[in-house]
Amino acid sequence: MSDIAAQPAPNLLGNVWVKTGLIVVGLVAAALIGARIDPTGTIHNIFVDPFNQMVQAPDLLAQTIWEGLVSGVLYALIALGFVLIFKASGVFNFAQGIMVVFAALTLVGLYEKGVPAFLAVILTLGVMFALAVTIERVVLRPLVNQPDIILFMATFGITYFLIGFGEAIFGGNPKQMIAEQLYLPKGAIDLKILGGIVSLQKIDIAAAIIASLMIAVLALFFQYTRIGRALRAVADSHKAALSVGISLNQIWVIVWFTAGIVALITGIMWGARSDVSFALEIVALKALPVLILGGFTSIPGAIVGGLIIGIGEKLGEFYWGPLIGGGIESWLAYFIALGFLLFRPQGLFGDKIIERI
Amino acid sequence: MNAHSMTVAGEPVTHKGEVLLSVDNVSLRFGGVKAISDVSFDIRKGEIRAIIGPNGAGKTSMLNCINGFYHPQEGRITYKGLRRAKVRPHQAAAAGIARTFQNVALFKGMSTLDNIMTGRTLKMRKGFFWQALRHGPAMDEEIEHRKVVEDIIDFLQIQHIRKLPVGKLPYGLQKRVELGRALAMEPELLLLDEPMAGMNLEEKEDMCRFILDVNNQFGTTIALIEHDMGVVMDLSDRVVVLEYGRKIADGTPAEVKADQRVIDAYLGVAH
Amino acid sequence: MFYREAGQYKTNYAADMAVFPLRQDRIGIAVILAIALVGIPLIGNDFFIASVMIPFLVFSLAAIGLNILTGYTGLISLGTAAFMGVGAYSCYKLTTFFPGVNIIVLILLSGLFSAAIGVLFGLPSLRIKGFYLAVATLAAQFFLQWAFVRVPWLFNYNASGAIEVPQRTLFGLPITGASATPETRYFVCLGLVVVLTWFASNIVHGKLGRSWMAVRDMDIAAELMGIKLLNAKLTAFAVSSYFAGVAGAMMIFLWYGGGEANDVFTIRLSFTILFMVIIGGLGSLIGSFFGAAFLSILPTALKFGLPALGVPIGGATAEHVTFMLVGALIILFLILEPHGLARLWQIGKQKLRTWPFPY
Amino acid sequence: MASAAAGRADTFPKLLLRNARERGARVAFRHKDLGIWQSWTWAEVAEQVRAYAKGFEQLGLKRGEKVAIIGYNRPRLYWSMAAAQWLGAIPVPVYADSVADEMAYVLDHAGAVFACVQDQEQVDKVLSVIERLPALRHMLYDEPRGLRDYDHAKLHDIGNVIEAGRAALKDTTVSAAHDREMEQGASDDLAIILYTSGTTGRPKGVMLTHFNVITAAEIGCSFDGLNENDEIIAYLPIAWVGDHVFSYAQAIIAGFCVNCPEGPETVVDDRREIGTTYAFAPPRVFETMLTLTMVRMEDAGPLMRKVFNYFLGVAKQHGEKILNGESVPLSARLLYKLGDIIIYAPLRNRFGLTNIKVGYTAGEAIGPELFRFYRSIGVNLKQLYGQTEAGVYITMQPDGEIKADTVGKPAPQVEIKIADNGEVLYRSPSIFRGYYKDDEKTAETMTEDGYVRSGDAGFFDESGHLKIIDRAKDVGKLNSGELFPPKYIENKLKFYPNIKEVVAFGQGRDYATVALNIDLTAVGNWAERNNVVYASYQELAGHPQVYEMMAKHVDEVNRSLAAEPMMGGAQIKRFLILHKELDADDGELTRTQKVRRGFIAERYAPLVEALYNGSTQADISTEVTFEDGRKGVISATVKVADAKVYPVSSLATKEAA
Repeated sequence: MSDIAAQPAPNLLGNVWVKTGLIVVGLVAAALIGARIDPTGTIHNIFVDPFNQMVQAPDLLAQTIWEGLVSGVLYALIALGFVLIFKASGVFNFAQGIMVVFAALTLVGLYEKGVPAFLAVILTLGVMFALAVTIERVVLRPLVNQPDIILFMATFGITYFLIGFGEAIFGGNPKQMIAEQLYLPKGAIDLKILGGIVSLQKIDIAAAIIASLMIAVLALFFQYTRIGRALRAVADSHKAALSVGISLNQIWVIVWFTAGIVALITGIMWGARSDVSFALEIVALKALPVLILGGFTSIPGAIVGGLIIGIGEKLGEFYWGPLIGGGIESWLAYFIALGFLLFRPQGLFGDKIIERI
Repeated sequence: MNAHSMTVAGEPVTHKGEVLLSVDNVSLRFGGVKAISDVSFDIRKGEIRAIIGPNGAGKTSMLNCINGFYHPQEGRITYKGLRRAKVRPHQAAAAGIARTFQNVALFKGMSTLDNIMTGRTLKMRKGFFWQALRHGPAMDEEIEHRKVVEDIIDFLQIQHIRKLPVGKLPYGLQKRVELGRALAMEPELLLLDEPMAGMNLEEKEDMCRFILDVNNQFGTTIALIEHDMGVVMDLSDRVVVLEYGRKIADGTPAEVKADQRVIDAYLGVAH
Repeated sequence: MFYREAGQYKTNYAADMAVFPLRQDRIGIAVILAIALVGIPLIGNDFFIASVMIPFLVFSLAAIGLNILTGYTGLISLGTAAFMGVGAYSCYKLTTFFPGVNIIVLILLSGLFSAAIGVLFGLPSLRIKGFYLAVATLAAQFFLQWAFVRVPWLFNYNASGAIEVPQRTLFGLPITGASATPETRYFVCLGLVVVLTWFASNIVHGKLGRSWMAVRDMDIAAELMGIKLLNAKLTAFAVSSYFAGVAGAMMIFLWYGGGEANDVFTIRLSFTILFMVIIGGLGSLIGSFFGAAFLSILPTALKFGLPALGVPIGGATAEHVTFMLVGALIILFLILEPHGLARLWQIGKQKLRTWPFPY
Repeated sequence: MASAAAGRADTFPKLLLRNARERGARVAFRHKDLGIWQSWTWAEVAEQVRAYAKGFEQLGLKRGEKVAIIGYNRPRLYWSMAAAQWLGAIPVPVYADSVADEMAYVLDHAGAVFACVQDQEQVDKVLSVIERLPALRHMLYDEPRGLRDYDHAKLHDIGNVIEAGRAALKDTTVSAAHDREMEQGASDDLAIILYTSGTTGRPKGVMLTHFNVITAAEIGCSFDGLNENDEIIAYLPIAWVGDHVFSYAQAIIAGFCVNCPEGPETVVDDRREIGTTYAFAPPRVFETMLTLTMVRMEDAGPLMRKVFNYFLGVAKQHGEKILNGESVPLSARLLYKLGDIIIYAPLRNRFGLTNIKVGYTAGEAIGPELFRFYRSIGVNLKQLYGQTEAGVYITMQPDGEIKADTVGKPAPQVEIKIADNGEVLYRSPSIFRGYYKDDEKTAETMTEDGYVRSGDAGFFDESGHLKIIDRAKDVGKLNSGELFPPKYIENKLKFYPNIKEVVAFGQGRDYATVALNIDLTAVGNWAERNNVVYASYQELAGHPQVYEMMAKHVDEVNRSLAAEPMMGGAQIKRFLILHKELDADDGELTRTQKVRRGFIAERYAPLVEALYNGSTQADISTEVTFEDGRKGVISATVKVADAKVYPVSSLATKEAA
């Protein structure tokens, strides 16, 4: 098959340009930094000082890495929702972030209405199922065979609708997650290591464990159940899925419902660490660089990407952030992802992009 | 009037002889798969050179190497006496190599006219400022190139589809528009990848006529891949035959036709 | 049915290549311009002009900018708001440095800065395609948004952290600042939008526009035509960001009149403008206007229209309902006409041209 | 003529120069080429033609020699005619689609020494028969494409010829001599030889002088008030007299603009772009337009269709009267106005007839429904009756006196008389000088008193309008001695959409009868709407309800025949519907879809027998050829029906009253 084949040569000219771009970006960053701090100490402050700090206070480093790890797990969970849907239906589901918020709000809202905590969880799952069915009926089915960008935009529509719907029902105020009622642990474990104290929140440990469990369950589900195999088949070819005896519509419902479950769990975990509010929506956007890094179609990619992004941005914020005024967490993740992307345009675990002629 | 005085002159005026492009010992691999191995041939100025061979013989890959889409791991491609290190497709275009594709690669969202106009891009020089005004020099330039494009439209007899979006045109016409787009570049070397694939007999005849006219009227050198052996024998001056990425024959249509290896390769395929 | 094409023949290429070759279309455009220039200032009250027309014009310009990138060149961007912000802050700095220069000139110049930033963030587009690129543009959005807050030099170290729009005049009339009337601001916006739209139309109908569309439709073939992909993509980023930048400067200086600018250029604004482009129609300038009109007027209409219809609705609820409706309408639109309002317009026009025949 | 002072412009080159003087800056020719309408003013055309003529002269063209013109309508081919006329040579336009053999005959017969052709295709065609054309000295072509490698010793690009002529004319003495050469032309010189494609035998060359053509053209110009503001689209064969008079002679005389379309497939679009004010089209063009309209409207929404049909009804009722300037109630006038805004004007726009001042149809009979449709939506469509030998005009329809079933009154300066056998004879200043190199035929055609035998049979109705019934030689007689015009009867029936083909019998019989073919599409549609079930053409054709329908049509035709003088005897007494469609593959039709009456009478002898022996049905079996070439036999029992015959006198008088 030589008529259709991959482009073998790396994009040399592109690399030159890209590198120039990187240098220019660096220069701009340096200029911004230069505006803030004493120019004489810049190089030292960027390239030497942070590493000095790391070595001198390993406990702080460990603490930072742990925090990065935990937020990385949560990023990974959101990204997982994206990947599930993208793999099975090719839809880039922008609404995954808002589904997290919506699930958490529903849970809390139901509890506030007097529903017992665990019943509320079950009812929320019901709501997420209803949501999946509705989306399949109202949005996906009429838009079948449309270009990707149209489906992408449709998920924007879902996002807007859910924001309005959620706020109209539950109000816009931040709410407290019912962590205790769900028997999630509170408090912290203080580890005396590396010449200092590293404090691990129990909820974080729980989050990490639950996330790992869920990933394991999902893996088993995909590997050993009929539906799971069908889902994997549909990622390869729609016809193959049909031959397993499951309609495309059913698969969509299942996938969106699965993504809903993931969203609920993510919502609980995240909500337990901070408030349940629509601010989470912006945090959910963090899953996007994770996706870039891990590739849109890879579950391990989502996990590894999540961890890299989580740890990377915490380290960056803690050690370099203060140099340029702090708050760099909001964009650092994207730059990390962008950096990776320049060398692997298809992501760390993504399918290789093949140029055809 | 004497009956012979107005008949067609026997042989058209040609400058065949000078080598325009030579391919020397070229090999191309994709990972471990060898698409082309150690192929050499040349294309002479003004000739119609056919590249034939069974499916998967590496014909399209060869064209892709010539216009810089692929870069062979071994061997040399010399164009107009210049050996080219890794050439990008747009550089090949600037050097006068145009190309059509096996599966029509038109700009689907644009009209026939605009598609062919894109072929003129390299020849248009007016800057951004004048383009933004679309008056004065930029408009003059647009008009100047429009005239060239209209000549091509006239030549290919596609006046009636001038302003229609190409996406909805019948396949045969799309192929013609694609040829027009390539011609708009006023190429010295025109690479045609199966220009007659999927056409009915009448469309094929038209396309043959266009190819001959292009070669004859503009003196354009043409390298073409084609499956229809009848067409190849009629059109081409010389034929190179590939099989499994190797060259198995090279010569005039008559020579190639008589070659035992070619007969073997085409057994059951030959027309 | 209003089209009488008989007798409209072209004897030269300039006429044949005109953007509006049909007389009836030219008349239509003239009528719309006349309404915008005379009708609206005459009939519209201050509220209508300040809260409906000016936002519409600003959004239209931003949508044209994004449409050049997404609709014409096929590159998705989620960073439009940030590029608008660059325009706004550049304009602010320029007014500080060159207080004597006319504000309109400065607004137009400020677009150049966002064009430069746009090119910078456009560089990855050569390697990255599709959704990956969309996410990459988020880097621009969040980085720039952060910079607007964290680099006090940008807002002249104001305690409020906001842009303070100074009063500037044109022919003695105040056009920016507190004393500028909605009408004067409207006229300035209208002038800028008309001129820039004309430029955009010229560009997309010329060599550059064709190169962009070629890259969008089939980038490999475009390259083999001699189009340099990087050049085409970067010019698209530059022109797109220029339009966004000017729109951003207009937004702050001619619409908001200053204030908490760093809250304005958020990711949500980027999304809104992307919606405008999609709903309006990818690859259509007129669609950008339709999209902007639809999405900028809809919330206002809901907010003020529903109570007027007797639907009791509070301020907060109104906002929620607006969100839901916008979301639902987006989905509805995508289902009914994925090619946007521009396609509907085109179909309508075609219908009128072939009237009474259906095709 | 306005230029009487400068000596009467009595030849086309002189008229051309007059136009260059009087309206030099007005556009004379347009040609859609390379995407736009390339234009030439009268001054430019005159200059081109003058240089072209010089170029001709340099190539050795002499007064009185013949120049063949072959190709589609192109400005430079029209200029070739003018340039030849400049030197006193005679242009001979040839049908571009004629096969090489036909072309060879015409070129050889005319003794053409030059051939001006459009493109490679025509060059090749002439070259293929070159050994039969000993007189041909040079060939000139308009489009150089593909001709680069041809031997150019005797082959020239028209552009180069004009260039060479122009260069030679730079010398003032040469230039003056060249103009004197043109001035020598006289109105009695031959202007053109038009070969008519006679139905039988070889084409005959109709010789027309400048005086003939100018007179004919002036008749038309003054009749319809044509002037320099008019626009015409030239798309009919240049060898046809109509095109020569409309697109060449009248354009030069009235000074209006001739627009040459890009190609045959773009005529409709090009006509719309130009918005012609003066148009000519044979009935089939109008028919195709209407059919397309109806087909497209089938796909329109139900509301649109309703509105459309409603307003077409309004137009049918009042449109023609309004166009004719008759009195119509105000309400109807308003309704029509409304219809004009939403239906008629857009329709005219789609047809490209928005600016139409007058349109003509001729050549064959046009269906009254079709004719009225165009008039009712405000298109001033008229019929004319003409012949090459007459320099086209014989009769025309004056404004306000339009009837669908006549071809109008004698054109100005034309005298007409009807011979005893019904043949139409005419005489006018524009009639031809004879057939080229065929005095025998000329003598056959011309009477001693200067009338030309048209070969058509016809009669004047009570209002003085001429009706053409058939070729004179085809009009037969019944045993009663009354006229039996088979084609006339057949056409009357064929105008019904339900009827596809008709064969009339009656020659040497006691009365007239017809055999019909129903139109499967139209009647099939009707059947679907009325729940009539059928499996085949044969079954549908034999259906009693279909017979009823046909009986109604026949009855109507009989009434109309009874109302006409001389035709009443030819009413249809009996008819039948054939069990199979007449087919060219079975030899029943000619390849041009004309019925072969004699052959059919033989083939279906049992049926014809039944038509005359009073039986109500007859068995028939015929051999047929299927589409794939197989042969088979179809047998059937065909019913024969009677039709009512009306008394001639009563109806005729009633109608006249």
